[in-house]
Amino acid sequence: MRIRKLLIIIVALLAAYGILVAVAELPPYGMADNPVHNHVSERYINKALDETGVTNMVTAIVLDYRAYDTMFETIVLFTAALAVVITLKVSKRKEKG
Amino acid sequence: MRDFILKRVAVIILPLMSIYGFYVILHGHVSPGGSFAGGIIVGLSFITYSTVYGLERGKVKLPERILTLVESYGTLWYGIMGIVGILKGAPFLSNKLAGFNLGEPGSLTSGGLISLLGIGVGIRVASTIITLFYAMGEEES
Amino acid sequence: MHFTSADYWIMVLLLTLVIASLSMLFIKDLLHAVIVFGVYSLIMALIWLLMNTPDLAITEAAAGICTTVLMMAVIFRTSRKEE
Amino acid sequence: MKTLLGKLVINYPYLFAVVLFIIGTIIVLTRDNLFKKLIGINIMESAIFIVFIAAGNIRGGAVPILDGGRADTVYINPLPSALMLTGIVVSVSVTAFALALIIRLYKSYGTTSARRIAEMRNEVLKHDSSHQS
Repeated sequence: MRIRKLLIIIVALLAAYGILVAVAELPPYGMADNPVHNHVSERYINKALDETGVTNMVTAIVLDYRAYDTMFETIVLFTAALAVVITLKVSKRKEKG
Repeated sequence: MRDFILKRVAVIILPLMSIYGFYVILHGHVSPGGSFAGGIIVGLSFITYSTVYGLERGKVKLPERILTLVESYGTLWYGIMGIVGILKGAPFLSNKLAGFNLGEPGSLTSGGLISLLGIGVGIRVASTIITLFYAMGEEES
Repeated sequence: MHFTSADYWIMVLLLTLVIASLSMLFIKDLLHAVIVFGVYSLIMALIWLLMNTPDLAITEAAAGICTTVLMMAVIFRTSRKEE
Repeated sequence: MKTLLGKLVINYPYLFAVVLFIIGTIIVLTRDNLFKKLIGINIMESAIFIVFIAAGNIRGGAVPILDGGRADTVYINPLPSALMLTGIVVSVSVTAFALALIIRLYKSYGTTSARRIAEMRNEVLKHDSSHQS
């Protein structure tokens, strides 16, 4: 068991080195001309007020531009609550009967 | 839990927590925050009530039957608000194309569909959190 | 490349996160581990406030407390010791 | 500053996120207790969140809430924070369902240690197979 834990830690550290070498080649953090800030975010920043009428852009994206996403996200939460209630209530009924 | 100080403090704090949660839900489109955070805060206020006063009194105050109804119709509310767009001849879940009044930016009534959807999502997140706590907090089944 | 003061604060908070998650490896009492996890999500909310996303900060603070409360409720139903 | 360490100091949020991810992986893989595994999964998720939010941040930028007339404001990218808002809610759902499964396993086996649960299952399976033959 001890050898297994040691092996896991060694493999994890090797993986960490690999990921760090990859991460170091990302564009520098916090610069305004990174490739992340492309035309998509420019459109959201410039047009959000005209097209949705709200000042908070994150809410505009979550509830207007990507409203389908939020709809299925609420369904995910609903399914989680359903699964929890089913998992716990079925066992109770079995113990009673 | 039968502590005197906890009960008195809870009486003072609980209404403020609920009001703050509804404030975060209603102001989600003009300030930081949003329906998810507000819904979780409203749910946590009821969780505090049923932690301090016992789960039985919490269930008397907010029965599981009402929670189930709110949860189901909160999910349905989202779909109904989307179908309004189809009835007006626009795509599903469309806001400006469906003719909602966008209002003056920065005011509480701005955003049209967005604030309506936010209220629905917030209330159903709150009921989901309370349902999860009721299901997990039961002492002995 | 020059760092502002917000950068140094983010570094300190991220270092605290690493220490908290390392302590998760060695704590034997599960209740203490869950309390450390609550502190972890609170520090994470502070980091997101410093990274200019206050929406995410409020949501993370609320969701972290919610997760902590649920975990505590389950720990009181099951065993507290890590075997 | 072209060495690996120099580049990592410039990209310090990614560095800490990788460290957190690896620590979460080690917790998940080496601890027997199911609660510890759940906490490790949560740590890994938060490391992913840090990577996304740091990618969308601009040093000295403004919060993505419009403030009226000023035209020269540099807003940060609002898209990663909207995506991670979804991620947080999914992580809460996953945690809740995992907790329900932990309660169920504790009722059946009387322990929250993954290794002992596996041992008990092996015994039961061995007993069943010998009984059938």
